[in-house]
Amino acid sequence: MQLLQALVDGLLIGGVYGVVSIGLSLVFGVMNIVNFAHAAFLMLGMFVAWFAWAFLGLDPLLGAFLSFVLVFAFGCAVQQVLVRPILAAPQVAQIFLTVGLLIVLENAALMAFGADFRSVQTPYQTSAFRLGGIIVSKPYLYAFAMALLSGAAVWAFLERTAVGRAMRATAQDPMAATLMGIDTQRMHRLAFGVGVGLTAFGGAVILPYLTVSPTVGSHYVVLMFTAVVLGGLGSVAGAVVGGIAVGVIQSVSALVFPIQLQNLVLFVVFILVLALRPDGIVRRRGA
Amino acid sequence: MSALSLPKRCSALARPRALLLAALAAAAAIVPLFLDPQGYWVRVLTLTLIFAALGQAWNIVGGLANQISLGHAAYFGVGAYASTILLINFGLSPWIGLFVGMALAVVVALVLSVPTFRLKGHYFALATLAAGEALRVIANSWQGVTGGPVGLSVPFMPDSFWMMSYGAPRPFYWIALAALVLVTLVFWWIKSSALGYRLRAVKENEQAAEVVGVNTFRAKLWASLVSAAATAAIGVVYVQFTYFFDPDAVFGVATVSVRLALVAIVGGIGTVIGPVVGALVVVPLEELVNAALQGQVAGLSAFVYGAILIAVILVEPRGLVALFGRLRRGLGRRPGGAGEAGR
Amino acid sequence: MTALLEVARLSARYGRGAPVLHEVALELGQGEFVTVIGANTAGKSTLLRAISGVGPAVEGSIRFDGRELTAVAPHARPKLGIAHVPEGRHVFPEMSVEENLAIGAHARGGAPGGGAAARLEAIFELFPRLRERRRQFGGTLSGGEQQMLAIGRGLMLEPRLLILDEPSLGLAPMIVEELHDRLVEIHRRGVAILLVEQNVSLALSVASRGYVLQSGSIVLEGPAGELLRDDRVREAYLGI
Amino acid sequence: MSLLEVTDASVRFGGLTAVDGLGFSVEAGEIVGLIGPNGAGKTTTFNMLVGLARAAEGTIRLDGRPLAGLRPHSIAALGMTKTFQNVSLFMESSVLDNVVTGALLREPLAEAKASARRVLERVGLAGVAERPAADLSFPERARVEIARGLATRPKILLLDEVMAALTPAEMEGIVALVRQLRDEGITFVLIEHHMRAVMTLSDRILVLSFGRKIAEGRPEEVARDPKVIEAYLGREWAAEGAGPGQARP
Amino acid sequence: QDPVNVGVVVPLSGANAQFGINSRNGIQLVADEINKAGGIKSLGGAPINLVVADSTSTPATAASVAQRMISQNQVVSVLGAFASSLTIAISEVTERRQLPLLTMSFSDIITGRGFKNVFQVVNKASTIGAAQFDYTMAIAKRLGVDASKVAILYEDTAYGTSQSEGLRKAAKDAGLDIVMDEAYPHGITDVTPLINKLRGSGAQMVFPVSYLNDSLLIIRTMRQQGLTIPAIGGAAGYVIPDFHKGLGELAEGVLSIAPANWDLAPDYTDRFRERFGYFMVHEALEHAVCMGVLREALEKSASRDPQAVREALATGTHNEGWSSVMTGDGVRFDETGLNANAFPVMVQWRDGELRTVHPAKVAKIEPIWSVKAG
Ligand SMILES: Nc1ncnc2c1ncn2[C@@H]1O[C@H](COP(=O)(O)OP(=O)(O)OP(=O)(O)O)[C@@H](O)[C@H]1O
Ligand SMILES: Nc1ncnc2c1ncn2[C@@H]1O[C@H](COP(=O)(O)OP(=O)(O)OP(=O)(O)O)[C@@H](O)[C@H]1O
Ligand SMILES: [Mg+2]
Ligand SMILES: [Mg+2]
Repeated sequence: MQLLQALVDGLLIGGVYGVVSIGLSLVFGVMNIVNFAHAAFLMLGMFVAWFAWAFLGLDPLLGAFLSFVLVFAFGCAVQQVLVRPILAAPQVAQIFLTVGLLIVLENAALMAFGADFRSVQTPYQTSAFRLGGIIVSKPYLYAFAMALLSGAAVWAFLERTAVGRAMRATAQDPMAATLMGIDTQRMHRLAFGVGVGLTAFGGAVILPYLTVSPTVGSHYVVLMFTAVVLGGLGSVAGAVVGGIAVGVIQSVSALVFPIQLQNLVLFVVFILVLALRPDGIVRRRGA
Repeated sequence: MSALSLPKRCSALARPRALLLAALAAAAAIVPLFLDPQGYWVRVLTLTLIFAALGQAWNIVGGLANQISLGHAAYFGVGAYASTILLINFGLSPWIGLFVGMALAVVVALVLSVPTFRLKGHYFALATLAAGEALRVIANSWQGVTGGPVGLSVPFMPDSFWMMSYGAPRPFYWIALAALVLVTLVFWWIKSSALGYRLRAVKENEQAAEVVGVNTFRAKLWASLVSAAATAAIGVVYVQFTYFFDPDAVFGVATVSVRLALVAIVGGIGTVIGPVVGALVVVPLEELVNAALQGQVAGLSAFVYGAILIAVILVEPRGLVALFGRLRRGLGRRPGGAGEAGR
Repeated sequence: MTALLEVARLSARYGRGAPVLHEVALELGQGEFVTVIGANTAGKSTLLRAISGVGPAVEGSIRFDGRELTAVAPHARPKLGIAHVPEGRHVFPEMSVEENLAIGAHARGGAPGGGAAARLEAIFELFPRLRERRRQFGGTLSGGEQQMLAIGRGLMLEPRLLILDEPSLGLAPMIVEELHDRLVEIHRRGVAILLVEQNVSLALSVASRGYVLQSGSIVLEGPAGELLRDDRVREAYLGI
Repeated sequence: MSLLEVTDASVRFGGLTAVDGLGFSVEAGEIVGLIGPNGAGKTTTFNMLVGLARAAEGTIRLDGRPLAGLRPHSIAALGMTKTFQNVSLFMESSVLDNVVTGALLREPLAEAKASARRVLERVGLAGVAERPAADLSFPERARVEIARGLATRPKILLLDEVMAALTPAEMEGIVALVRQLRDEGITFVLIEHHMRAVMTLSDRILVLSFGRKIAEGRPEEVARDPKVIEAYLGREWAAEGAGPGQARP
Repeated sequence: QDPVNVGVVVPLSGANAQFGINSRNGIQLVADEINKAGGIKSLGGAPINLVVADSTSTPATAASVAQRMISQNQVVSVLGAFASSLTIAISEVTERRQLPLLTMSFSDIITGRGFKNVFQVVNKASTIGAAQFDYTMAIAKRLGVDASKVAILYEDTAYGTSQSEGLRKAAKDAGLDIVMDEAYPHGITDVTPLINKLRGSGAQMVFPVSYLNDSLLIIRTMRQQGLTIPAIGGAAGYVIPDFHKGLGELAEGVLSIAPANWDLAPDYTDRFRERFGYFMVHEALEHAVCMGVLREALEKSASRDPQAVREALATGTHNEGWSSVMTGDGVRFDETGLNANAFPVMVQWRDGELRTVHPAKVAKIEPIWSVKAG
């Protein structure tokens, strides 16, 4: 019973980790950069949704779409102005750029929105479904559903559309992609925009049970990286699987170990999994 | 003919460089004599030297083998805790603690090498990040030994070299400078030794390196162990200098791991002088911005600091050392295309 | 004859390096089959890359169908009907053979029109090996299989100008034969071909005209048959 | 005892058997050609020999010593290394440093540098010793591959299509080089699709198809073998008469 | 007259920025009032000049900033830095430079190291933790509520750990059954496992020691699971405006310990509310007290010499103006530098305001025992 409850909880929260990680995975996959600033876009998405709630009365689950659109546009601009010039630079330079970007975005948000911890109030945020003895939190369930929805949408986009295919081609060999008539710069812009937009979407979706402040992203950085790497970099399905793995490990480990150590357990499992499967759980097909 | 002339040219190039570095170190050594020994600038410069040394230690794996470690805080923190715990509980000199810390860091590096060395690129980077975090969690929860989240204070002691304890920052400046010089020499030596060649091979094509006889695992391991030991030793100096630390201050991702990689990267990864240049930018810059924008608007100084970092990278993504190179080339353009003639 | 491709005073260099091409001039008529031969590092690949806009920085003019190509973004050039099979294969390693081929038609709008299936069939006929491996990832193919895939991917565009850089590299003799037969056939259908091939005798036997590139300059040009008989060419490139 | 002995070796990738029950041996001082259609498993065979691909079955012996479970660097130390078909140099290092890395297997740095220069001189690359490998053309890179392999002082060197994209004159150079080296005691196995080169160089030729050995023998024999013509050479090639020095058209 | 420079080192970026800003606001308010009233009289009306800088969240940087102020700005004293780790790092500098540091950080070790130049105007974390428990029991007893099984949850930060120690000890001393005692990682993103455990433990009340995000998560998740036992907060996240804004109705009736509260001296703290638009949160209040105490010391010592100021701080009771706002009628430092007069208070959210309900001698209204269901 306890285990079942823990599994359900882990699955739900993990789905959410998954959705905020898909975007990161996409940026990894297409542009091959470790984006430390990614969590800052999560924060921006949460802010957009918060303002949409406060001033337009929009539920964050709907505001999430607004978050996606706005942060997508912002992400495209950031890519164009900051990331593009260094795409050819060594990878380490990119890590460094994104660290700078993280500092800038966090503090810009601090100056623009203040340091307050903001949260929304929705009718469902403190309620739950009860199935037998199992408690299924409503905000988690809704976030989970939205997460799967967006995950499926991105997957279909990447695997089933010409643009998605062009995006993957760009990731694998930009020179050859150009020879195929693919505008690689546009693909990079798009990938970055969609990547951070999705994370913003994920941020909005979890707002009903969290608070947003300029540094909220920092709590997610390592979890997001863990999810993405566990699943396998660049794979959408991997990000979701990785997210769920993170959620389940966290909640199940709490049954055995002190909760204080939940991330220790997570990291140990993470490193062990990588040792056995150096490319993550979800290996791309055909390899 | 060319086979004979080249090594000579190499050493002819290397000697002035060595002399230059020696001169720089000597100049650096007398700087604090002109500054208030208790003062702010000595402190900032000491931190700069410490981070330069850390960047250099990181450079041994990050720069030479391109194993981008984001978990060096693990070694740093192990050194810091080992020496401080020994000092507090047994009154042991931090110099002894330093060796214990180095030994422990080597053990940690050994343990981590097995699961992480198979990993490539980002996988390696993020696995090491997790490893650093894992140690932070341990330090945080193992309260009986580490003091937990409350942190540890290095006992207040009279000035003594043997106890690595001084009230003023100036002596630490020299200790940090010595550490930097030592690590730089080690880096340089490795870089120009057989191990350096092997690491470069690992960096550029691991599979090919294996096939032509490079034991890639062993090469990486040596680099890691040396880097880990050096990082731990500097960790000891750092906490003796700051007197107080908590798990986040020595095991943090942002405070240590990323920052120290940053130092190497800003300067120019894999170069001898890179981490020094990088530290000279990263550390004092933050202080200068902080001082210039004295807390007027919350977030402003950090914002400007971040913006300058971005600007630096946009101007020269290969690191500032490359920028200097470019400037020099721009001034005295050498005739290009040597070696083309014969074809 | 209005030329399809007209290269004039073309110089090219990589980064800050010395120029690799010096004032090269080259012409290719509508539907013509031209080969460029030259020793290693002569700059053949560089010339081809300059035409499709990937790699070197260029000075001078490249006109395609009367239009100045240097003003056209590299990724827009395939849409004009230029397909380039690059040296070194460059297949997409994490896409299946089928996907690699499909993306070859990207510049046609990516729409899987009626023509696509027929083209795919033709390619599978030319390289039956690819059909067997259609679900395998490009990156795990053998060297020769990758080369086939790269050629097939270029053909998917049904270009007006087909640029091939050492297409026979790594192919088994039997396949090389078939490839060249097919090139002749494609040429007959009106596609212009610009071929760089180290197998000089073979190249000159299928092309109608040839250029000889040496250290970045054109030193000789003429009908293929003449070049094949030219002593300098025979000595330098045919090993006779 | 043969220098290299392979018995019943197989390599599998998932469902695909790339090398299938392969057996052959190579005597010291021989030059053996390895040919076969694209995707026949030639490169995979090399990878298996140097320890990059795991043989699911069978044994490989070098000088009588089984190689099972050894990592590539140990096999290199025992005297066998290879070049890469898709050229895997240390691209940002100079040509010299590439070769030095190989030489370090046998000697300390100072000597390694000297012998690397000698090797470069041999393969005719002394002029580009200081250029980064990335700057070289494809065939030049192949020669650096050879040099790097030679620098490890192998007993047996496996060459994977090093003559691809060479002009006939350049090819002559490599052919001569390989002969010379063989006379100095190095054994070669070479994969090549360039029939003229394989025919002239090889003492013996192995033909692979679908991972299996379908023919083995002296060059003229192999070229006349209907199975080989069917699977690999093509009727046209055969019609023109196979023989050393013969090239189309 | 040359101004008297006073250093203010608080986090103005990072996770604690809000508290840093509040702290700065409190100090600023008092400094402005002093200057308007004619500066430091004994120094010829010298105005106070605040030198404010961002401590960031790194102890070493905070220490550097303090050192800079001492070297470059000749400050007579440093105020700050909210977070205990930052304060401890700064105190290592001020101690060596012999300069008084006034702080409202709770950590026990601030005044536990024998330092001569550090002054803590609030109670130690362990005292606050003990009060969190003792006061609750007193209230429960007064209201006739049964509370024999308790749970302790705390974030594994310096604050959470040290305060929970006091709490735990008090509960043990009282012979109560601690059915759950669990630390959780700072920045936790999901507290469901924690609340699952809590639900299973049968606790009748829970003492969470946490910052805002976790407190909201804890309370919301408890309500989701239909767990309606009261949560008695450990200051920090429970006593800031965002707590009520975030929880709305659910915040009503929530009790929390606090080192001080605005309604103890509304005539002073209303000036803060007027100027900044929100009630004077405790860190603002206590930092204001630091400034007030420093003013008195400057007046008494009539000197800009940090050691003279230190002497003035260390002797006597400071109870003029802002110094009197702290609990215990003025501030008197014992030999370790700890304010010996202070005592914590129990506060409760009532009609959107945070009111003092215990101890009775300072309570503004009667406590109630109420838990709002979600
Ligand atoms: N990406 C590059 N960066 C720098 N230099 C390059 C690059 N590619 C080629 N070069 C240089 O340009 C010159 C011409 O090379 P190119 O590849 O065009 O020759 P090629 O005639 O195609 O030779 P091959 O027959 O070997 O393919 C060579 O000197 C080579 O070193
Ligand atoms: N990692 C892999 N996964 C799946 N199949 C593979 C993998 N590597 C090789 N193959 C397949 O194994 C077969 C043998 O490949 P190999 O590279 O050995 O061929 P080859 O004889 O060297 O061909 P070529 O002459 O074209 O270089 C090929 O059909 C190839 O597609
Ligand atoms: Mg070429
Ligand atoms: Mg092959």
